[in-house]
Amino acid sequence: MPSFVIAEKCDGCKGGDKTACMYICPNDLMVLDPNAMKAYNQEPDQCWECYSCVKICPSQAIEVRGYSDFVPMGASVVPMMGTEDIMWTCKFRNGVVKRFKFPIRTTPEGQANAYADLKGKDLNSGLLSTQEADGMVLTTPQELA
Amino acid sequence: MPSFVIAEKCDGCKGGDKTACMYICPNDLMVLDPNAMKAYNQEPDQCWECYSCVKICPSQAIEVRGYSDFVPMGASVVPMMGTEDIMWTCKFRNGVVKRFKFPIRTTPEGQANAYADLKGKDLNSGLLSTQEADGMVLTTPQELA
Amino acid sequence: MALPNKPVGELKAVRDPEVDKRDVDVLIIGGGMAACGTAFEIKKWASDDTKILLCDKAALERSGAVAQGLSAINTYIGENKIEDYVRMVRNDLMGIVREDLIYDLGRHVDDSVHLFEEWGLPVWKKTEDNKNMDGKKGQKLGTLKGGATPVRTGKWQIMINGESYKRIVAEAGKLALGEDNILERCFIVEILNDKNDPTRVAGAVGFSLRENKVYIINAKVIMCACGGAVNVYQPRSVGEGKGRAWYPIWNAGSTYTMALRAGAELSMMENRFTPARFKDGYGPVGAWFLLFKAQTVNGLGENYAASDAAKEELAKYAPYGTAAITPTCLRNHLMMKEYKEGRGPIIMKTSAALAKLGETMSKKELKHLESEAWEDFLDMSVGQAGLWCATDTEPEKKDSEIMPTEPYLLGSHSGCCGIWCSGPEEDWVPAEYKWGYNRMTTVRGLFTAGDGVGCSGHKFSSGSHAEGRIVAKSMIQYLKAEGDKVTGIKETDQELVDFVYKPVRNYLDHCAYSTSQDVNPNYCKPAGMAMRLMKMTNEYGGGTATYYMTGGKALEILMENFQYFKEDLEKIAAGDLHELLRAWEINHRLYTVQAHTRHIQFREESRYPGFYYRGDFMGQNDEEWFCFVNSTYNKETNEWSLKKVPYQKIIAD
Amino acid sequence: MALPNKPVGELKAVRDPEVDKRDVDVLIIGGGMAACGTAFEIKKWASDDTKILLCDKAALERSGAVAQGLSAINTYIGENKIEDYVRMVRNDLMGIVREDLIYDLGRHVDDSVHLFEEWGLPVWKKTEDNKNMDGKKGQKLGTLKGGATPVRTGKWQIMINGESYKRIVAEAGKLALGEDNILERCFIVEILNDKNDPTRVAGAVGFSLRENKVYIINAKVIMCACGGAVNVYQPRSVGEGKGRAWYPIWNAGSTYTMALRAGAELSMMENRFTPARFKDGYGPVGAWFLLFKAQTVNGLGENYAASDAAKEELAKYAPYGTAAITPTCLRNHLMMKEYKEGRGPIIMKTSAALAKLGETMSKKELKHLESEAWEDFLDMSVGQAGLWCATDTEPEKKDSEIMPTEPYLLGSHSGCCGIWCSGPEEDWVPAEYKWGYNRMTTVRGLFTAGDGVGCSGHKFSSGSHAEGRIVAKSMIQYLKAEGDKVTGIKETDQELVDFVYKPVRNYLDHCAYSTSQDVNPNYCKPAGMAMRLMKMTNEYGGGTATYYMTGGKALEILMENFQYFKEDLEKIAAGDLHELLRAWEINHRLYTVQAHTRHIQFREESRYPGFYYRGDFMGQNDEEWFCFVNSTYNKETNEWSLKKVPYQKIIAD
Ligand SMILES: Cc1cc2c(cc1C)N(S(=O)(=O)O)[C@@H]1C(=O)NC(=O)N=C1N2C[C@H](O)[C@H](O)[C@H](O)COP(=O)(O)OP(=O)(O)OC[C@H]1O[C@@H](n2cnc3c(N)ncnc32)[C@H](O)[C@@H]1O
Ligand SMILES: Cc1cc2c(cc1C)N(S(=O)(=O)O)[C@@H]1C(=O)NC(=O)N=C1N2C[C@H](O)[C@H](O)[C@H](O)COP(=O)(O)OP(=O)(O)OC[C@H]1O[C@@H](n2cnc3c(N)ncnc32)[C@H](O)[C@@H]1O
Ligand SMILES: Nc1ncnc2c1ncn2[C@@H]1O[C@H](COP(=O)(O)O)[C@@H](O)[C@H]1O
Ligand SMILES: Nc1ncnc2c1ncn2[C@@H]1O[C@H](COP(=O)(O)O)[C@@H](O)[C@H]1O
Ligand SMILES: Nc1ncnc2c1ncn2[C@@H]1O[C@H](COP(=O)(O)O)[C@@H](O)[C@H]1O
Ligand code: SF4
Ligand code: SF4
Ligand code: SF4
Ligand code: SF4
Ligand code: NA
Repeated sequence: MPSFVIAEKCDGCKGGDKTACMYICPNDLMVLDPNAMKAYNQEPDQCWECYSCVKICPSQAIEVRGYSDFVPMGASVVPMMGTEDIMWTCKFRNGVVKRFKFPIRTTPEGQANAYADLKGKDLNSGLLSTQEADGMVLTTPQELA
Repeated sequence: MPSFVIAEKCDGCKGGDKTACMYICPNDLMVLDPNAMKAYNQEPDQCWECYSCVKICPSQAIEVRGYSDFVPMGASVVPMMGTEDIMWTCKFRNGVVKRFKFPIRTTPEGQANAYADLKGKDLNSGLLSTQEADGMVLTTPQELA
Repeated sequence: MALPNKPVGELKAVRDPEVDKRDVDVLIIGGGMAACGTAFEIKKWASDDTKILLCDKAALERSGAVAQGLSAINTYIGENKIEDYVRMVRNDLMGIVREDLIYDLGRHVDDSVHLFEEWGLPVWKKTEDNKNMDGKKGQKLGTLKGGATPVRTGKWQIMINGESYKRIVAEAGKLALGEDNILERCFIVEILNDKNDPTRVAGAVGFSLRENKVYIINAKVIMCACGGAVNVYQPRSVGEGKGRAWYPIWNAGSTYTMALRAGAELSMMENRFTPARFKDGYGPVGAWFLLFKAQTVNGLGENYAASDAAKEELAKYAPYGTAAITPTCLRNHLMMKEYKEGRGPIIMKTSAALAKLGETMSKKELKHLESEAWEDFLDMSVGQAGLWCATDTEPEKKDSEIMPTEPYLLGSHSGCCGIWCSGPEEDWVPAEYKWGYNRMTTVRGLFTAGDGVGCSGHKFSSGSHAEGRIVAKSMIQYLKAEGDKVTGIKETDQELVDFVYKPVRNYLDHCAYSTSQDVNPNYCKPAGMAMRLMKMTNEYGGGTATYYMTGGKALEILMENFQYFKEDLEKIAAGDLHELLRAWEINHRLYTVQAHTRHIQFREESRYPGFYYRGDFMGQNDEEWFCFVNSTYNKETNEWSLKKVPYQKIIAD
Repeated sequence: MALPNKPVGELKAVRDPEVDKRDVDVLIIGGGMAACGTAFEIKKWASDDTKILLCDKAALERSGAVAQGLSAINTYIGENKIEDYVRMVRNDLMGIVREDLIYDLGRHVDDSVHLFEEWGLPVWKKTEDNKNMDGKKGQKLGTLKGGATPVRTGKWQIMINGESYKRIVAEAGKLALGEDNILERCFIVEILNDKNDPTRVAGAVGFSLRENKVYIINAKVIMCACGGAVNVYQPRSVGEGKGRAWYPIWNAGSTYTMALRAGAELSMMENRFTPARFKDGYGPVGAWFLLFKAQTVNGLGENYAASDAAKEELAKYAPYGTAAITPTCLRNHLMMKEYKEGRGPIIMKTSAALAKLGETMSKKELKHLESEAWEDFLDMSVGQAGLWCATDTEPEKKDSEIMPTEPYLLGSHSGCCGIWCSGPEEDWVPAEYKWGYNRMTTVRGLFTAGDGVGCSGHKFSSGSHAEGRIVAKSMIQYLKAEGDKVTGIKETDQELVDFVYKPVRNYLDHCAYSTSQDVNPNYCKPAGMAMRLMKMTNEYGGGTATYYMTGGKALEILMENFQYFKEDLEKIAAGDLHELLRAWEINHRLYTVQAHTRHIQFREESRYPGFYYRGDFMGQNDEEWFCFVNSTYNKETNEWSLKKVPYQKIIAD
């Protein structure tokens, strides 16, 4: 189910600093053709269909078509990322359409608590920093062989 | 073990009427790039390594390198076609070289007897034209069930 | 006539091809061993004004299975009884064969072999003191026809120096037929029925691989001999090496598919051939078994085929399994047993065999023997020689692995799937086996030969040629008797062009949509469809993935997948003429392998253990299934019909 | 720091790259769950002047196994006993595990889960009346840390809405470590030893995927957490679909190979994971078994797993097979038995399961359930959803096939291959299991976590993160105690550049020789080498080709093939930076899968039936083999050493 780029929709991320699909693909597949200013998947048979590029593309220019080895044609699965939810449109070969919406995070993006100011105290204990801060006591096995 | 073309040796059959490798490949693989005037194998994973192109190339520009799926590198098998014999040079990975020469035909090329003047007589018999000419009698099974 | 092979532009396909119309009496489709036999023979029987056309998708000089050469002629009757030949074939194919066709072939095959030798094919000879002479040195011993003794490996095979086998046979065929009557690089897509009589043929449509051109051919009688089907199952190498099939990768089931779609009845399509071959290079093993007397051992070093367990296993398949020569499928079956029970791989002890022979041979003779071993590969499977070189395999020092291949569908080698054909119009042939013209299919005016004829394996190169010649004569009989009943095809030129060039239009209509040529939701490409077809057959249709095992549920899933596949083929796209070839080949492969697996689905037993197994119906069931299975397909309704056809015994045990 | 991702030129590789040298105290290799744990934790323990660098071959936001998301956290201890967790893991992995590591993980894992929830990961909750609330609606029930009840599928798993799981975890890691200390698109090729003490690490070398640049990094302590190994065995789809592996295709065994080449001892590399998954789409089955209580049937429609024959079979593997929860490998083993005996395929009766649940549910609840089923795919295996759509599969109407996958090598999921690591320095840990720093390998200063740690499976995403945090603390301990013993690497810059860029030079030196980029006798390309590696492991190393069967002779052939392969890798060619990545990945895959198969060769029993079989040593042999197998490799001499290491039992039955 390799990703593909719809030529008309891709604007090469407007030639900006970050080509989104190229930035995100965990397998280094998406590349920008700098002449056409359009992206393409340079190695479709290494695509995990992880949808990372699809989800990040600001122009909704990337979709996925089923792997030619085993996926009959005509269906599609298209996500729409929000800040809190993701919406999926699943189109069947026979035309049936199903839509699903799932939460993706409960805090605003960029606000994860990194405990930037937390400093551990006892480097030699087996406790992690937040465990130590919580005053946890390290357990040891009771039911020994 | 797909065929490949040694760039320096291929002269595009001098732009003549018949691009030999392209003419002969049973699987329609060899094509001439008319700009470079050099041939290439357009679908290496469909090459049967039949050596038809290798044997016919007037410039000895085509060789075969082992299929990447299972053939270790460094060996080669190179034929040299004569009119009566073929000579093979088999180079092993470890450097061993074996040479073989085998007859290929016992008549001059183009001279196979096509029995052009032979005309069959009895269209309704089960005999082929040369059998009929030889005066053969059609056998029938004797050891019936 | 070979087209000028310079590229027309860059061979890009255009939306509207030129139309080239031909009116002929006889159309020969294919240019392989069988078609070359027809080409040689036909003018001997045709009137001088008979118009004949032969179309080959490739160049006759190197087209078909023999492109690379062969190192043996596997069928030469010679001093043997034809009845024994029939018995051998029958036993090898587990009993269910057409003995009329096999006998008929047996009485004609040697004549073709004699021609080959006359044309220049070097045939090995035995000297009086039992030494082997190659085909050049052996000339002084005279010809086979003149009574010289061939070098036999087994009872039926004779050794040749066959590198140029096909070139020689094609040369004679071309000379006999005339270059002007030959269209190379013309792929025939479909055989067309008569507009007033759908049970009769009236023409065919194809296209050029060199120019944007569709050929529409009106013909009164047609022979279709396009060989067997390869790459219908996933090969053991799936990357670049998928070109290295044992049988010729370019034969795509056109024979069976075109006949089937024209209404012909297929027979024994459940049969397949999965020969044991040297692993990966697919080099031949026959000479090693028969000439060099090599033995095979399993992963534990045991000569499993000689074990008591093997004998017991074979006894289950009596009388075939207990015959002097074990049927090919059962030889495989014994190997499969080793693999499944964890005792693979299977090793051919080449070193021991050569050492043994060396005990009674001089150095010079041994060197000669070594050269024979290499020639066996270099004449027909060069890649195997390449693999030996690449793995530093000198057979006298290092043993090699053998393994059964993926399944091939063919009717001329040690398999017998194909088209249901009339036998000769002779008394000893049962009435159910003959309907007018020898080797005519159940469609009037449509003939076949070689790999095309069902229920009659073991003809090989020589038999295929001879059979093509038999067909030549039959076709002229038909032409004289019924030629004027043909009234022409019903399709308009435009309909045919639209049909053949649909993949090109699919491409041109949609190629700009995505930034990738090959990934586009609006069309599929032949390369991807090829992988898809082979995956489904491999996994559900008894491919190597399952050790050739299939069953009712797997076949049910396969049939659903076929249906999706057929629908999706409407969207196949071709950007150039080479891709258009691939698009039609995959179409031909689909119908052929569908026929194969539908037959397997219908026959509720495991007739050919080692070739395939029905897990839900293991073993032979002679009571229910000692019969042929025949099938037809209706291309208007997409319906398949399968039925049992009684077996008729002709030759005594 | 993410590089500007605009292509530098067209990313063509040049002969002489720029050299970028870095001097740091701590190097973190990888950016997955484990490395993000380290990134989050390390500054809490490091002094302010500690220089830390994290290198990821991809972008943290979506790198590693969790790129796509996950729908469950499979390890959350919660109300359970940690001892029970150890017993579960031990039983699932057929007895031979490191109980110290597992127990240690169990006492830390929940803390990471609590952080995830705090950071914004939606975690499902149970209401008081036993209804499921998704992670958004469930917020009103409070947090897990605050005592809310998770929705459990099995005893250890909890449901989440995990589409953005990795984005959230990476965000926290990045914020904690600082973007300036992160190098994305940097592939680490080799870990380098100390010039004066080869048993200690001193740095690493890698290259940029965006610029022609080699990174030479001096570091005092290193954690290597690059995940498991995928595409070391041929996937079930071999064309375009070979990207669709279950585990992340981009994890190439870098963890094991780099540690091994740096001198680290690997352990239990013979273990593998071949999970049963929905066929082809590789969608997860856990929720279907555990949450929806679906049953599987064989090709004959029989519930084979519940049969007496199955019980008998399992009894052979007591006590593991007879435990309440059947070990994962034995669940596979029962399936393999069906396939081999001709009763495939295996069908998951989704329709019956949903119908049954429907009996006690309202329409609305059922609709919710349907949505849960789809989310299970959409959160972590979208392609499976695509396959269901493409085959018109509504699970309430049409059942789906499941099948075991090709083998993966990993240490964090239901497998336990990996690196031999020190356990915690505590009294209850046997002396043989600890050598100073928790999760330090046998090479001083080299640590690992997640998939890297051997003999300690079933940590999953949460456990991997927690383990990365444990390592963070250990590394600072090491740095403080031994950091100044590191004297630097011995290789010169030029040597390292020549080493890393060799594939580029191979390409540039030879690319003009033939008219085809990919077919050239003077070099090999990564794509072809990938197919070659997977063919050899598939056929000889117990891949799907043989139903996971291997044996002594097959392994002997495999070892010869590995040697050829290793030699040929010297000729691998890369024309651009992406191909350079592939060239090094295939190198990493080779060593990892060599280790795996050498362990299988060494262990003369079949410890994990269903994962793999030694045909020549079927069954468990506790007398001889109830022990770890550990291995090392000497990269100077190309020698492998394998040995038995005694098992130490810690937790009672
Ligand atoms: C490939 C191969 C074959 C053999 C062997 C080894 C190997 C490696 N062995 S050993 O194993 O025992 O080693 C044999 C051997 O040594 N001795 C022997 O006698 N026969 C052997 N065969 C078998 C014979 O070759 C075989 O029986 C005959 O060739 C069959 O003859 P025929 O049925 O005519 O098929 P063909 O392949 O020769 O010709 C097919 C032709 O059709 C063309 N074609 C196909 N589709 C077409 C289309 N749609 N339109 C137009 N043309 C379209 C082809 O181009 C070709 O011209
Ligand atoms: C792929 C996958 C994984 C899981 C599941 C389903 C699927 C489809 N399931 S279910 O089956 O049960 O459905 C799980 C589930 O639901 N719940 C769960 O908790 N865990 C599941 N996993 C398992 C966990 O994901 C897994 O245990 C952890 O992610 C392991 O963590 P870690 O050991 O850190 O590996 P990683 O893959 O996350 O990260 C690897 C990193 O290394 C980088 N990298 C690799 N090589 C490198 C090199 N040479 N140089 C530089 N960087 C280099 C990668 O880019 C990445 O950052
Ligand atoms: N998951 C989804 N993806 C896309 N569109 C959706 C989705 N869910 C609902 N919609 C559309 O949003 C509108 C309101 O739908 P609903 O929220 O279901 O009442 C309708 O037009 C739906 O088609
Ligand atoms: N082991 C064997 N026993 C008997 N006949 C064989 C054996 N192997 C090959 N043959 C026959 O030898 C010929 C060539 O064999 P092959 O090379 O396998 O195609 C065919 O006629 C085969 O049937
Ligand atoms: N049939 C089963 N019985 C018990 N546990 C299972 C079963 N299937 C999956 N699991 C467990 O559920 C979790 C997720 O499973 P999976 O989706 O197979 O990765 C893992 O912890 C598995 O071990
Ligand atoms: S992210 Fe979208 S718009 Fe940007 S380059 Fe990629 S496909 Fe084009
Ligand atoms: S779907 Fe995933 S693997 Fe495929 S191109 Fe997009 S980001 Fe890369
Ligand atoms: S036959 Fe030889 S010289 Fe002629 S085009 Fe082909 S490769 Fe070039
Ligand atoms: S070796 Fe044969 S199949 Fe391959 S390109 Fe040459 S002629 Fe074609
Ligand atoms: Na492939």
